[in-house]
Amino acid sequence: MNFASNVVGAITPLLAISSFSIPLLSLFIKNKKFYNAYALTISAIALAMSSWTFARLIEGGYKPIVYKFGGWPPPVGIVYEVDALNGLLGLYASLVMFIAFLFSTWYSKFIDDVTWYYTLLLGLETGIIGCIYTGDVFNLFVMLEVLSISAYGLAAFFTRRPTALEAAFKYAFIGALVTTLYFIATVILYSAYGTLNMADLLGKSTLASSSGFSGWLFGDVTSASLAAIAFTLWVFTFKSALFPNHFWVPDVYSAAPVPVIAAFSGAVEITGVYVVVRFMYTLFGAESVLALNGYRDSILLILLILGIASGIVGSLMMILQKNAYRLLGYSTISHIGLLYMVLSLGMSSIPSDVLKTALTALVYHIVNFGLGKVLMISSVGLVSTPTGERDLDKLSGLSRLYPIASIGITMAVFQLIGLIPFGGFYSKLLMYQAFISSGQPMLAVALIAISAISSLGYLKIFYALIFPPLLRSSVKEREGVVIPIVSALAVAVLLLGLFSPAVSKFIETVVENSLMPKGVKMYYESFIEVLRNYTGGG
Amino acid sequence: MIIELMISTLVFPGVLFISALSFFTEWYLRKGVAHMQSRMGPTYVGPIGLLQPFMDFVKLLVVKEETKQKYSLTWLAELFGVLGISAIVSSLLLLPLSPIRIAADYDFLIYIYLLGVMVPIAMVAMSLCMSNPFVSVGASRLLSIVLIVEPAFFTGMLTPILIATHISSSAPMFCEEAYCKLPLYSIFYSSITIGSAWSNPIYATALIIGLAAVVVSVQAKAMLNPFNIPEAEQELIAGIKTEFSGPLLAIFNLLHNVELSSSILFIIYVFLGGPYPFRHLSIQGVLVLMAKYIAILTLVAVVRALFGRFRVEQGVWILVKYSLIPAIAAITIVSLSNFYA
Amino acid sequence: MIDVFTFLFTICMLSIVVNLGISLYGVLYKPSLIKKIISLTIFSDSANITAIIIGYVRWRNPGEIAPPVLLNPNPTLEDIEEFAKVAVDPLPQALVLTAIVIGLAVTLFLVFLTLQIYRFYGTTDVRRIAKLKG
Amino acid sequence: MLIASDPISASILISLVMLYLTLLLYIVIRVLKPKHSESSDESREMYLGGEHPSILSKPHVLQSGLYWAIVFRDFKKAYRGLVEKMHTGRVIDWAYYMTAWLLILLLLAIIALGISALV
Repeated sequence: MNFASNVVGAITPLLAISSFSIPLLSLFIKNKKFYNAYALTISAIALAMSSWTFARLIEGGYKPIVYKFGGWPPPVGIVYEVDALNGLLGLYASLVMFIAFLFSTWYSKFIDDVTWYYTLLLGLETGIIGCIYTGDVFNLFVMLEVLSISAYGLAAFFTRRPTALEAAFKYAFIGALVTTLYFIATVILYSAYGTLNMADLLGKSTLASSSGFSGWLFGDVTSASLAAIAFTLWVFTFKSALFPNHFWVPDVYSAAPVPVIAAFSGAVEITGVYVVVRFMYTLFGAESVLALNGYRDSILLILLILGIASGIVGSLMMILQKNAYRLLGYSTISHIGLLYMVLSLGMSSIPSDVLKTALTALVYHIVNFGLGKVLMISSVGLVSTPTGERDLDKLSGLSRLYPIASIGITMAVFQLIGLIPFGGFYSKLLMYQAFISSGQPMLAVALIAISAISSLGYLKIFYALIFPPLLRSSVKEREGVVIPIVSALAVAVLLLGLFSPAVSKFIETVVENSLMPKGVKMYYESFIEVLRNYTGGG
Repeated sequence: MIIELMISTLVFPGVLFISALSFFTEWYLRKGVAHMQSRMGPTYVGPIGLLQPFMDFVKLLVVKEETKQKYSLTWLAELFGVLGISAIVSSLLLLPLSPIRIAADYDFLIYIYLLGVMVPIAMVAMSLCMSNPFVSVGASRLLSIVLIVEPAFFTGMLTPILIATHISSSAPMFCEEAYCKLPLYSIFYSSITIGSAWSNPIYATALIIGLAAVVVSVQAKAMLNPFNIPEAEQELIAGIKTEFSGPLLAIFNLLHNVELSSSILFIIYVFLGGPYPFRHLSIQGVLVLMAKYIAILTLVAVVRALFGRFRVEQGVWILVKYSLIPAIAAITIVSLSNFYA
Repeated sequence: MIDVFTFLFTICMLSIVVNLGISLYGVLYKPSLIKKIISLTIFSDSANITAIIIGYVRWRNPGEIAPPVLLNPNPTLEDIEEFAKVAVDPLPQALVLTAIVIGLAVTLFLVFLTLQIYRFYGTTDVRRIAKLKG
Repeated sequence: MLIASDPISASILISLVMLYLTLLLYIVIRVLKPKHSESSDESREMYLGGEHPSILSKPHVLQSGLYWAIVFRDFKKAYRGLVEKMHTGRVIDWAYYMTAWLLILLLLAIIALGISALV
């Protein structure tokens, strides 16, 4: 158990140190292959560590693993607390990042300066894993900044392309504003609760009774929680690209390097969704002060409406796009909308078994959507990168040169539309179940409308890349490592569907042990246990 | 059991049955429309031309030569066509008609994804395998219709399923012994309980509205008049069928007809309770089933004969008006009445 | 009657909130990139000041506030207790330090981006930097 | 005979049936198909109502024209709003929507607090 917690604590420092040592190494070593191997090894180690952590978690009956940084006990020092949801998403995110690094070893042929690229990409992974594993609200802010700065840098990686600069500045300006707002939110939380630890906040927000207007914003638990959650939600809906805060996504996608796009849609936006789930279900659950006067319910209702709007706007805009990656950006927005639709079924009027189905659908769809998207981006990247074109019209028919890309795109389209028997269908099936059994059939109608509209957008990629005859003679680049990536992911999305009884049962256990009352209790209890060990068993 | 399943999906209610039904459907539609327009319709093969569609199919499949063009991917088009047909045939396992039945909670979603998503995608992909600008135009027209039809069809079909589930959970007297353990929200459950819902005036209103919406959307899904924009038989050059010839055309026609007849079958079971008020495997039951099938088919034929073709944007808005909005209205009535009951 | 301390504190808080609002407006609605950067620094500084003020634990009796200095080089337990009563909360200061460092990095990055954008677009007016749309 | 189970296993069963049927029918069609589909030069051209394919610059519609009818006819108004009001590419236009969402969140918080102050 102790060793397991040390592994949890070691992942982010390892990533951060190896990221920052690349500029130093670049003084001595100029060989591209070295950096490819170096970054790949580091991310493989991170993947191994996070999967080992998750295996320990299953072994220990999903009892959360707590790591104390510097040996300081929880409310005083920073802790990482990994419960079932954390552990699964950490494993998933490091898997996605590993695939991005693997793809980068092929992609690095087409970029000049590989050292800064890998520095930033490792920094991005540090931020993502840190945000997911952390058990401390302020450490979340620090990790969010690590993530964001790497993300801005990667968005502006092609500094000679005006569109990349424009996208990066739009993202970075609002991003900087948004993270500062989150800083204010943590300060407000600290002023009221006197703690920054998530488990401690969970306990205090559930126990605390409102003391009226004693401290007005500073000191009063209720008003502070309300203000803090308002800011936090705005911040993380920006990070996860929910409807009114989604504008940066297509811009960044249309100009960033291809593996970065995969990392963005597979991991960065999912991190945002994860934090919202953590705040709405663990920190400020149905019994916390946030439920005062139906505030939590009304916020969830608004998230639901925004989720529908996000799905519809994203899929409508997909139809319009000319740039392949911009189209995929809008498809991410539409899927994020679906995730928010199921995420927000935690209103007090909805029975808890429906909520369990909904949250299972959420986690399942995160995995399905992420892997399908990474598959899609790497297949399209294989076709588009050698030509340097991103315009669908100019790419037409090119995937006839690369049969593996055609297979990958086909599988990814089927996965993202949700055809039987691909994984995407089963998570949508769970969503429909949740919507219909919650007594809101109109939500199911909205879901099928979103699916119908977005299938038009996906067919556009299909139509542009696979069907038209190849007219222009074009040089074929060697596929190299992309073949194993695409084939493994294609098999994975099919297996996610064919083994969905087992997968969905497993995810249901994860949800039960993390987001449902039982899991939340476990999250709090392991915090208390660590505290007791420190104070000497009292 | 696996062998039974394999045979059943081939014979009844599998490929052979649904193909035969679809040939009959095509003959009936052609004959009916011709009758209404004072024409002859099919006459040559079989008694009153009954075997004409079948012979057309065989001729295209076996005798006619396939013309290949430089850019086409014929094998892929055939594969997509066959995939569409087998999606429809395997969805028939959800009906009470089938000797081997699959019923599960929410299985109508499987049906919707098989028929509403898989089949249009198969059709579009099939046509896009043939490179031709006119085909692409036809495909995009089909897609813009699918955009509206799919939610409308889903919403319409959801109406009886919600009603059936609500009836059984609120009034157990409808729950006959043998059926009590059956999964809710399933096509099977809806088909055995929906008959009793027609006596309730509120439910009957919702069902009628929903039925109308679904019939209109089936009309559009099957690309019959007035929604034959994507097919554009008369204009020939701007439809999705333009480049098909020989076996490929046969497969496409079969896919199209099978889709129409299986949609009608599902409508009969989900909305009208199949052989209700009689039981399956009784003579009256079979007769009632056939009568209902003919009735719905006649409705489709009448609509087809009455209207001319719409332009694309007209068609889409007509669909919104007469299919999507009524379907949503129906489902709203049901949810409201369930809420206040 | 309201005491002077609370009155001043309220004014201070209000002005910070107003400052936050104005700089938020500046970041989002001012067209010039340079002005946006300036507003952003104002915004993060206001946030930092909020954090510092939180550390002063305002609801303590104002008369007790004295410079938080430990006079005894080898403090006893009582000394530390006495110290804890008058000292400010150190945590928000640590938070602010972190935030300032991060803010520096972000501002530098934004200045670099602005310079590069000016080179390519010849303007720093965001209304004219709109190649990516639709 | 009735197989009642959860929808997930049901759909997996159905997809297996679908796979089996697809393979079977595909083989049947391949066998039934006339073998002698040797094509002449004439048949290798596209069907363009009698025109020669040389009248086309490309043998297919560009993907940007694929949904022309949807974008410029059927949902013209919706797209005009989405493109000209919302996704203009100008940060200032985005800010209206983003601040509106922030204001909604804050307003809700104030209302919730106000109710608790009154009650």
